[in-house]
Amino acid sequence: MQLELSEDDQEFRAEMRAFFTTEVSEEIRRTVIEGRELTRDQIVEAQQTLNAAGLAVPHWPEAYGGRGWSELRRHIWHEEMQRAGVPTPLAFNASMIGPVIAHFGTEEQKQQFLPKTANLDIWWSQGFSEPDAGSDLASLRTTAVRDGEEWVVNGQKTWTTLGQFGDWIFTLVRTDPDVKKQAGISMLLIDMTSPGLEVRPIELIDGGFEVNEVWFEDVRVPAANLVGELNGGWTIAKFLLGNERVGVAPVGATKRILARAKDLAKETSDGEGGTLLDDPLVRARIVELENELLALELTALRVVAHSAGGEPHPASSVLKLKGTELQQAVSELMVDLAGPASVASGADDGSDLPDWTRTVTPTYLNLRKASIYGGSNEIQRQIISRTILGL
Amino acid sequence: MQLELSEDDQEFRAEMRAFFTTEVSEEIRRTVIEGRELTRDQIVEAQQTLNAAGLAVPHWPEAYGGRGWSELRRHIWHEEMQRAGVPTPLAFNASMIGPVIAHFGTEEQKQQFLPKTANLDIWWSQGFSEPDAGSDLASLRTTAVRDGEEWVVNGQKTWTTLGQFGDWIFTLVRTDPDVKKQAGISMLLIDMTSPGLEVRPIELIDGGFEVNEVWFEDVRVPAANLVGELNGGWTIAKFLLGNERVGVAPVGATKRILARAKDLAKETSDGEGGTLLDDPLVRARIVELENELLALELTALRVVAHSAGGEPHPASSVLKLKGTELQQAVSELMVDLAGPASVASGADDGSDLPDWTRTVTPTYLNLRKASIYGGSNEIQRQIISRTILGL
Amino acid sequence: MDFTYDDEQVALRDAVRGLVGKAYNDYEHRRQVVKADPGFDEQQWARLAEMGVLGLPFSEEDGGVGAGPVEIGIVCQELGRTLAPEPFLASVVLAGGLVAAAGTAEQRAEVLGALASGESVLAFAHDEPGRRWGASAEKVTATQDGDTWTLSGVKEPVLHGARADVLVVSAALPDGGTGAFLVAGDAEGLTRSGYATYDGGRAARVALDGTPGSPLGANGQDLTASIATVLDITRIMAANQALGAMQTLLKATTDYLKSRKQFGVTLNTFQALTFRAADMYTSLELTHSLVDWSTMVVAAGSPEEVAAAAARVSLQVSRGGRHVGQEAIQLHGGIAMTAEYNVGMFVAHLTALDHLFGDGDHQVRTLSAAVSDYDLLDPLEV
Amino acid sequence: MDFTYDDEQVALRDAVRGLVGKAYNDYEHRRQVVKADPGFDEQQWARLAEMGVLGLPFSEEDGGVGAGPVEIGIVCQELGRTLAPEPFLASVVLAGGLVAAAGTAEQRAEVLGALASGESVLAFAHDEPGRRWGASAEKVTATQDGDTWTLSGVKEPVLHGARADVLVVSAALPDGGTGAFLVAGDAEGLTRSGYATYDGGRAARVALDGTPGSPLGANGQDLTASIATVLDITRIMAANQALGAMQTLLKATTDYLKSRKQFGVTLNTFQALTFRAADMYTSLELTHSLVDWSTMVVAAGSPEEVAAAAARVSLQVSRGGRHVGQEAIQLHGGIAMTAEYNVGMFVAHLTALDHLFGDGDHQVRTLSAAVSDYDLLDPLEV
Repeated sequence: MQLELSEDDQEFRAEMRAFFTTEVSEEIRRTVIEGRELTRDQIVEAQQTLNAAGLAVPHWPEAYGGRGWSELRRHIWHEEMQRAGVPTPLAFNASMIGPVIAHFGTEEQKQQFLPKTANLDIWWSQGFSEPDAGSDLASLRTTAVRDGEEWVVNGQKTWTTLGQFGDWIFTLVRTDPDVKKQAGISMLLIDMTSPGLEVRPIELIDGGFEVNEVWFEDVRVPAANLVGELNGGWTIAKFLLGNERVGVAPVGATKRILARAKDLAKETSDGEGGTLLDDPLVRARIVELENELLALELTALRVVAHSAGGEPHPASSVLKLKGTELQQAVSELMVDLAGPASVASGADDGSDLPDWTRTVTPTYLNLRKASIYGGSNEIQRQIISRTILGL
Repeated sequence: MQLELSEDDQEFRAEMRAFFTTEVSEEIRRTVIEGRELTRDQIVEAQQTLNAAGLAVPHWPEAYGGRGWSELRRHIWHEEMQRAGVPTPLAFNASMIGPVIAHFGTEEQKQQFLPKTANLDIWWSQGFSEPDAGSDLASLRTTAVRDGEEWVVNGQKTWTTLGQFGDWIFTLVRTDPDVKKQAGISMLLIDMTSPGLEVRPIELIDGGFEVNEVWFEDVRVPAANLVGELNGGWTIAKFLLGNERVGVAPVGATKRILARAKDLAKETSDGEGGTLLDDPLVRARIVELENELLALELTALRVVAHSAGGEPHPASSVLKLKGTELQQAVSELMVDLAGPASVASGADDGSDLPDWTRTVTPTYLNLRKASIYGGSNEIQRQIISRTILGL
Repeated sequence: MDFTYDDEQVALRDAVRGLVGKAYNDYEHRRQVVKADPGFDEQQWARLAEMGVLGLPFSEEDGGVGAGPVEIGIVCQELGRTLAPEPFLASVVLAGGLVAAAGTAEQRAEVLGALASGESVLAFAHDEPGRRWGASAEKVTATQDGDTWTLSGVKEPVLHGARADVLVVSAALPDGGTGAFLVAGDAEGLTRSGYATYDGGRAARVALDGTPGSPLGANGQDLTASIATVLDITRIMAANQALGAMQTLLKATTDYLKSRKQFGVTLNTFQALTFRAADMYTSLELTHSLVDWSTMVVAAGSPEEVAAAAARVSLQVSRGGRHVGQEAIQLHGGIAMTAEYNVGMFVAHLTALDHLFGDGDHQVRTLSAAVSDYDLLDPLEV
Repeated sequence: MDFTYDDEQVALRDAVRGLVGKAYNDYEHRRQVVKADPGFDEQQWARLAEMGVLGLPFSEEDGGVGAGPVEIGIVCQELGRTLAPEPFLASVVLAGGLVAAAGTAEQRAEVLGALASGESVLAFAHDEPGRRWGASAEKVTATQDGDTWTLSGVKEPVLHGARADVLVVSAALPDGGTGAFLVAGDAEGLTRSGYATYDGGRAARVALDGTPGSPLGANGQDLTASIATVLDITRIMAANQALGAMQTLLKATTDYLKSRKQFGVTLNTFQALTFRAADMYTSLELTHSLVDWSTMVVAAGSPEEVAAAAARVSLQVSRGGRHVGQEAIQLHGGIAMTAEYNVGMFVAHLTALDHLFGDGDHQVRTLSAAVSDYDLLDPLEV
């Protein structure tokens, strides 16, 4: 056991930190740090800046832009990005469909999609969840029926995050209704400009529109857009969701926000001549959160050290579970620091209340999703109790 | 809705307070207040003092010593007793078997047992739990087989609290092994001096011996000692456990201990020139506990106001659940206040550490039972979710 | 000691429940109403006036009904159960409450009469940027010139400050202390910028620049104590409103668990979920008890006792409301994240109530200051 | 950055696990051992000495092995897994650690040599009635007369203070500061009253009345800083020990859930229970991470960094240990309340470790003082 990074890794870390804090648009990073919303263009710009430097998809196979880094380096890369306020590469592209195509795709698919996926020339959406399925993903009902050299897709997906920006959507469809539910699923890549495909925004409780329904009505998809084997979609989905879980603990970003909370607490009057950071209860709350985040970050490092060859360490469920809880707890702290000003979420620039207080509650409300999406925390507890504890 | 007690009830309360704080042995009350263990004789003395004044079994039918009080007065009586450090009448007698005999017993049983039960001339033990049953009480295996005018009892009970002091034991036995498990159970009253009955103490994790195993080997019990109907024991058990739950939130006692914790915090140096009660975190912890206890006490008052005719209000499960959690949390606070001195639990009177610090951890450990015995908190959650919420 | 409603209180509850429920049991209707300014339904406001609800707390001489805190609490609970957006709490309980407590007979008759009849919406402009939950004003100052007073400074956020016909504005007095002033909505030097709050409510920045106002009560009177007590009563009524919202959340959650299928069975098959619903119920019942108690303290207690009760119930509502709200969303899953479904907005409203008048940690601070002054709490000795 | 043991460390772990497990995997044997004084097995102590465990932290010149904190942590974890009662933490890590840190070469060779060989049990008499978890002494004072020092006052509780052959006693120095003194078990004016602690351990009241002692290190040297650092290292090693105990608790709980039947099925059928076991696992893993990290900080960090790491790991062990311990009992039910079953005693031991060196709230206080001195924590920049 040894705490220090090797000299090489230290150097690597310094390089990453330098790149992220000097080469990525400061305007974009400030937007992230202050918790404001990024435009589609900003997200694309950031990923293209990374991709140009070979930093968008380092975990892909080297033939398609990967770097062959150790798990530790991937972790350092990811943490430093979050710490600097650099938007991490779009997960749908970089963590989900990219690795899937690289692993399961045909040579044609790889050529057609991987470079554009890495560079966010194609914005991918995820077509997994359905209204009546929830955590029971395999009970999906969207169907694809073969008609000549095409699939005809009908059905509805939901919770499609940022679907309004999507160019293509990777979609789980039922291709065999007559077998056990997991056995009749396939994955199709679908051009979102296809006739019959409609994206309908869903307003969320924070007033934003980041998720969507995607409706398919006789959408025709070329047979060549099937990924992997026919009826092999469940295997691909598990591969993809396993990858999703690894990177899901937003430790670096949460740390950055907690550090910002301290700054803001130091700037905010307690109304009695001091600042909020003078208050022992505020300090105690920060101390507890910092300590839990530290424990989580170290757990991520331990998991990283034990992960081999893409198989997620079973303890990665701990990262998701605790990571989202802490993300939510820090967002709740921010609301409490803002105090009565936090209700003025709709104020405009003429307001006398600090800018940051406007976004804290919508963010808090929005982040309730963190423990629901991407495998709810109940699913994570089930994975832990079954897979790890054998219960 | 109205907050004030009626003048009559105020007067009643003043009477109770005066009686408990002047008529019950101060030595006994101090022992309770300081968290030390009572002797059998002290428990008997206290109950006999109460009984002489008609205050041991006020909730029994008036023919057997009951007072016909309102639920509110019973509540006041109970709270004032706890607040004054008066040991509440032995639950096995006053809350369990007494009401059962009064309700289900024959006239002979009433005459034979009730006066002595009220006066603690008979010390009752409870023979319900068995080693392999746990929360699944109805799966009990102790059998009673009829032989002429006697029942022959074989089997084993466990978790028999204060069984070492017991004169008689009310016992659930299986009298019909061939029917659904609840349907074949009866209740017998068994003299603990009967041949073949053996009490074996169980050491608990606090080093004390308050619970016991009770073994029955061909113990012969007169047929007249059957309570209620043959194979009607499950109905009696439910009646008894319902009564048990009502009085189970030890609000008054927990309040008294929390008030004592404040006094002790004020006496205890923080090692840096102040006292523990100067510490904002200690104060905050006390405030949160006080507030929850207040909410619980008020809930008990609301439940009391809505209880009718012995049927427990469904929300009484809330009292058990939250009451035991708070009792445990206050005991944990006491350990933390004692600090490093708390480890010296085995010190004798020559110790330089404050007396009270010696008992706090054994008490904390002992009270882990509170959420297990008497219908575990999991059982309470099940009652709430099924009975109240219909889930 | 009695925790039950009398017949009249039950009748009031049923009447309000009927009126409010007719409008807002349909959550989509509530969504539409809060989308447009003024963020509530003026006709519904008029119906509440007709029913006598808007004059409930005020004496008959002042044009009201002279009801007690239990009745006001009943109204707040019913509004909370459906998230009715009408500004009863901000306008009647808070702003009206201060006028009733501190106004002259003439002011009371005029201002409260118009409020009770639904003619006039009142707002209390008190919060100031950079200050938190106190009873005094500092950043808006009052200046006297002969018989006239003018006010300058910024109040924000002011609940329903843009819509209000009359504002009650707290201000630092020249000789110290905090006074309150009645300011007409069209007074000169008054600039109001209204906006929506995340729970569908409305607030505003209210800027005063030499704006004329007439002093509430005696000329130049320090009203800090009155403001403090009215804020405490508002906290207790906000707790009633929160209780109503929490009840709806638990009901929605248990209904959902019973009806929603996953993995081929309804969710109430999963014990890990039903036990969490049981814990929600526990939080709700404990909250209910403190809400009822604190409401009764308003009738029976001294200002100090009301202040302590307000802090206690706010602490419980903050802890319990977060627990129930967060669990309601989690046990629902994704659907509760959507604006179309009501659960998220109930949680948003609980969050707003929590922060408008002092959150749980703030109440712990307040109560901590006094924790060594008594040995044990006795809820009946108020 | 590496969280894995090398081959030698694995070998050490397996060897200690073998030796300790052979004695104490049978919990009934542990019960019997701790019933009689000195509360541990002298033969087992000798076996640990033979294996080189008792000299692990000390340099070879001092009669030890010169191993690092990771190795010491491994031993503590293994002792914690079975609640082995031998006083490795109190005698070797704490008392021996102070002699190693502050003693003269001669003292080190003599005292640590005897400790490492198992000839002599050492205790650190430092805690004083009325004081909490500090590094300085106040109530025991040292007086110099010519070349001799005498000590007076009371130390309590002193872990293994009655059995110890040699005591290291901290004392207030005449000119301020805190020194430490070696006191023979049979020194005059020394009164020791030993007793059992609730976890089967041993402690004592140690009264000194003009008792002669020889100063540790240079004559009259202020050792406050050394004591502080040795206490911090002890906190980290206690955390290792607690981790071992927590691992056993989780294992016992999951085994029980899989085997115990209720209502005709095994307990792992009840999702409400298995989810709580999952939360225990989460607490355990987070604790494991901080324990490994803090152990590595001992090797890599400055005294200030070790102090911060000790506070952090103690905070996590306090929170996580209570969670895991309380849930282990609750998920077992009644059987875990009995002294015959091991779970309750593991919880008792966690409780003792929590309070011996500073509980969670105390660590929060310590860490709160510095929370505004940095922006974010970086575990790799120590």
